[in-house]
Amino acid sequence: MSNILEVTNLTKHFGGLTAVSSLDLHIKTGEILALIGPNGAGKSTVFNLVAGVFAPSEGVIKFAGQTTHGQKPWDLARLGLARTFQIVKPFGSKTVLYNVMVGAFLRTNSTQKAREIAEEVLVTLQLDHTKDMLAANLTIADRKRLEIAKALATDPKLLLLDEVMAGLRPTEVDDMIGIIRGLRDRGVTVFVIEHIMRAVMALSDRVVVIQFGQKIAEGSPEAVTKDENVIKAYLGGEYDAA
Amino acid sequence: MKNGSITTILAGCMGMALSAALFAAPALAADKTVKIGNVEPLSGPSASVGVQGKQAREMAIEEINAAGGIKSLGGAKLELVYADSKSDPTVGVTETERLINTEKVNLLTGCWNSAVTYPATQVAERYGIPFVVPVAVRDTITERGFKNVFRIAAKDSWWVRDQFRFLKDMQEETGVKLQKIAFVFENGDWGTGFAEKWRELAKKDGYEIVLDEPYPSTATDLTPVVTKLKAAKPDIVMLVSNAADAILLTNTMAEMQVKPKVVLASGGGHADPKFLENTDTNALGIFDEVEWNTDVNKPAAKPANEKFKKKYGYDLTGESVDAYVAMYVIADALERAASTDPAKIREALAATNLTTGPGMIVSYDGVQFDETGQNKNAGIVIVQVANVDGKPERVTVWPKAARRAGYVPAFPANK
Amino acid sequence: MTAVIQAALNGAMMGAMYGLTALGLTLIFGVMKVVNFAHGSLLMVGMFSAYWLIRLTGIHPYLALVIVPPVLFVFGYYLQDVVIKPVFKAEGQVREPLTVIIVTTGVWYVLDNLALMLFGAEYRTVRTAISNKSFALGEFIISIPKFSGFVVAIATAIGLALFMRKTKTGKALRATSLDREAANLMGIDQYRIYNIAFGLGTAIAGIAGCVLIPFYYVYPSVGVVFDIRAFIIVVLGGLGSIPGALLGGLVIGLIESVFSQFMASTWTEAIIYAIFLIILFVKPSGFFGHKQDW
Amino acid sequence: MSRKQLDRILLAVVALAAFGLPLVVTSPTYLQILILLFFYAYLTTAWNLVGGFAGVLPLGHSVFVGIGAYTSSILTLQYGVSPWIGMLVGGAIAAVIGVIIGLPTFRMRGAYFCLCTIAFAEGIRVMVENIDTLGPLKINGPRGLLVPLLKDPTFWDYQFMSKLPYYYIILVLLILVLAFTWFISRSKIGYYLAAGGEEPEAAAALGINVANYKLFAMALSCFLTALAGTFYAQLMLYFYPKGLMGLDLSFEIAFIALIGGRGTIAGPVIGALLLRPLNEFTRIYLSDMLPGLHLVIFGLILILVMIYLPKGLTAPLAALYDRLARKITGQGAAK
Repeated sequence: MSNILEVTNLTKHFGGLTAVSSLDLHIKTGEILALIGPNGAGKSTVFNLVAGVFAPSEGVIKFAGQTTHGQKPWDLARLGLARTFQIVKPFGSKTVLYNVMVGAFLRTNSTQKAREIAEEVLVTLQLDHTKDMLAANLTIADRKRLEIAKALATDPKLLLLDEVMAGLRPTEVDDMIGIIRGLRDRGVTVFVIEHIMRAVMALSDRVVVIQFGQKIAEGSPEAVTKDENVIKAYLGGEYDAA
Repeated sequence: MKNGSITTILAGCMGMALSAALFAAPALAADKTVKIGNVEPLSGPSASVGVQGKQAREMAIEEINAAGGIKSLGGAKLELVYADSKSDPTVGVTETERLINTEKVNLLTGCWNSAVTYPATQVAERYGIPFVVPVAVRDTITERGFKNVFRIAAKDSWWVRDQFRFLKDMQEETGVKLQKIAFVFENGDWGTGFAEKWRELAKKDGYEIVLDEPYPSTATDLTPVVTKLKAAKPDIVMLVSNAADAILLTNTMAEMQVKPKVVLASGGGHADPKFLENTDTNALGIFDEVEWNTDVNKPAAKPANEKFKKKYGYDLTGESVDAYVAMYVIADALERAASTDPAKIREALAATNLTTGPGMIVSYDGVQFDETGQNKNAGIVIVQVANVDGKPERVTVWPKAARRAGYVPAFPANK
Repeated sequence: MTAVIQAALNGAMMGAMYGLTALGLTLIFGVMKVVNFAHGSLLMVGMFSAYWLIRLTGIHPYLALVIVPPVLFVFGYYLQDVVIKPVFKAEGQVREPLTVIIVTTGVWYVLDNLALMLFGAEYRTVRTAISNKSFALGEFIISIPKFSGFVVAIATAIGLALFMRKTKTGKALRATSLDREAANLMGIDQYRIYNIAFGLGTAIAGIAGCVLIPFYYVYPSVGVVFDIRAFIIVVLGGLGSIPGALLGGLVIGLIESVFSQFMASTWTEAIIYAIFLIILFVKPSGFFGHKQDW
Repeated sequence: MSRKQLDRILLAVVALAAFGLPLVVTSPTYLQILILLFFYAYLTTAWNLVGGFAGVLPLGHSVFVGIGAYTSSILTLQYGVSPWIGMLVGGAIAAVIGVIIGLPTFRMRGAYFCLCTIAFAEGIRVMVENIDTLGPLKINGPRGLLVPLLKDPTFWDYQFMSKLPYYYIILVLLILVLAFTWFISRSKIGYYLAAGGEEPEAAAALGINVANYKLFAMALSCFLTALAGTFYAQLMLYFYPKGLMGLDLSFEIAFIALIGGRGTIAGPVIGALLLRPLNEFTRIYLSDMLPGLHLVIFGLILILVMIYLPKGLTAPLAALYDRLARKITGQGAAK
């Protein structure tokens, strides 16, 4: 299988600060890859670079065989790259169905068709009972799902999920793991940033660990958690924070 | 009326259905009165002038009615109906329509602002209702071939013409030769209109224009203009200003010690009753062109002014005198028309030749309209702010025939 | 050249006072993230307060500076508490609640027209001990009321900046302006801070009223004239920035005064807009604004 | 009877009533008030495309009214072009200028955008006031333009002796712009505008080029606004920069939208229905009692509506209609 995403030598400076430095990364089509690392490691910056929010200072990002340099988020969405936000961003004054239809419109101009797509996606995410509610009135767990539903409605090839488990109760985390697995079964490649290690272990085929914007480990979840560098990074990070 | 109006407002708020019912309600027809609709700025930026005109009208109407009303109509009384234009043309049109259709006025007067007078007179022309314009000086108001528009005041080309006549006369009289001239004017309809004609005449009379400066009438600070004026060193400064900027300009000139030989203003802000109160000695020496002044040489003028001052607490102004006269012109026309039919009133107005009577407190000889509806006798006077009995006062100086006895104009005002 | 320097001196003095009129606006925006369209009306209230105080008691305008601002503070404090707060509460945690902007516009209509009902439309000036006085600086003439206005404006800006840095209330104001939710979590009562910010903004309008009245006139809609200028100044300086307001004011004052020596003063108005827009294209956050504010 | 049927019947009744109103309201005064009411409702609906659906608060729309009025009038006065044609030219120019304004300002957020539109509008107004002639075009500076009153105008002149044609022109324009808005709001463009207005980053991630959609909305809105400018010029036959392009008009448009309900289709109409008569009647009946009282009342209503109905009047009215409709259709089903 080919790589849907290939990142080589990715570097991003903000003023004098280097958030990401010479990062190499790839995701195989159909894979679930997790990106982990301590707070401030540059994970979200990697997402933003891949999704086209920022332009990289150096390096190349190839998505589905195409160099994405200079492409804006909406261009990439059209190519089949969808994402969620760490801090969820629902269209709060609109209904859940409306929210998902916005995503669905990417692949159709017909309102009727968009509604059909959205309703189907809502069923997939077990959100169909909330479809007439205002997005602002959803529970945290449902908001996280809505975030995924909107992204999924754009019919993506690659889905970037930014901490969709954060703030969920253990049972909700289990549900979410199930949902994400289901996505993969639908043929969507998934790239997650996650803090909850239980979810990372359960979900991912492969894990990439970064610290200070640099990759320090890569491999199967089991291998990575035994890696000395990783252990030091996490513990050291905590000491630093304290 | 009070309760009625509140109900109407509530009804208005309730939406179209109720409004529609209300719209259809016929206005009460009034017998034995002639209704005069007046569109005036009663709120908004020109409210103070609007109120002056309103008070002058009221005084005239009281006098006319007390003297027995319109005798040829069986002693019919005149009734004034007011509408507030807010100085806004859109509102002016709506209100003119309302006065004509709902209030069923027999004729109209107004609107002070040229900007409101244009469209309002157009409405009147369409309905064939005579419209007497006391003030609103833009030439074009009577130059559109309208049959129903009559203007009492001089038009702006005449104002400018007389300003230059005054300058010429005074230079001849005193032997002072003035060469350099500066124009400073508000950049509205009125100021730019004057400036256009100033340039023409200044060129014709051989003046050297050293400054030609429009300023926004909402300016918070006129020091830049005054600084420029100071650098240009003109002999004569010609001004067109509204109320607030006239005060600011005069005080700033005093503060910056700018003292041109002659300052000649064009009424408006400089003629406002509040002007002297707010500038005091800083205004001394300023010449101002106005339709009227308290010391004008007419027998009826003095008592009329005293009566007005007693009633409202300030002197009659040019604007208010025109409004006052307009009422007498209307009464005269109605008397001769002996009818409330607009067409007949229009004919009577066109034939006006009013030279006597209590209304004739104007500085000129009488009211007579030319074929465009312009009062062909309309004239103006020029006054100077002078120290009379230790207080700044406006003294008529030109035309020479109208000059206050014993007063020698300070020309130039500053050496 | 003399005229240009004279114009620059005058422009700087007027500019500082424009900055003063914008100071309250920028403070209120900084803390509340609301463009206060009633700001000009508050200035009008300040000017009328100074006018009546001086007119009725004949006190020196410098003395009015001690009396008017505290009164205006109380007025602003309760205006926000009674009228604006309820809308804020209804809008919840929206970052820039538009309904609040509209409420301030309503306040503007009410205040301006109440003044019209009470005082009439006429222009009023009051002669004070310093009106129309000037002193010579070489060949240049410096107006005393404007010069004192200049000094007061700068002193107010410095005073406000110190207040924001040194006092506990000032720090709470700054914390709220940086992050409303975080400030809430730290136990700062958001709405009390809003009351204080609004009160302070109004008090500054009162100061501006006191320095304007010795040489300017007052009428019910006088605020509109200063309002639009103040909007431009705060955007130029960076919404929420105190030095920005002062600098923006100075820039506008200088442009207005110096440019009009070379062109009709009606055009300087257009030039101000043009420069404003150019700066927005180049540096949208203004001189001192933070990037996250736009 | 289904809900859809009920909606349709009601809509037809309202439209019919609007067309039939001049049969009842024969007085040109009230006709004029109604014309202005529709005029404002139209302007606000056009504004709503940007101010409502695209989620920003532009406060300088009067400039586009001015552009419309100036373009068609200059073309008529100097080149004898029918205002009907001039109207479209004015619309096109307004759309272009709207896009030019939008390019830098749509990058900005909230307050900045709001203040920048004010600055743009005031800047353009000041320019117009300072320009007497622009090449061959007579702008006439602050004095504005006077459209001559014709003795026997034809339809082609866009000038009529009676108020009735003006009434029907603005009514048709209003209905068209409402239908257009309805169509937009239910299409992809409407969804995209709303999404971009509410959460621009999230919208971008879903494939929406937010700035482009806003520019598109701005161009449309400005085009439609300018058409009303021509209508105004032909109705009043006189206009000048301060009156037509000033901030008062821009603010009033925004007020009507906010009080009626921003981003809703009925909002502008409901807002105009409340504010316009209120404006006219308070002025007529209160302004000579105490000058300013009517505007105090206006301001108070603004404040009260914002405190108690921050989403505008449409939401509670819609809820009320919903309840009534449910009752009616429910009864229908029972039969």
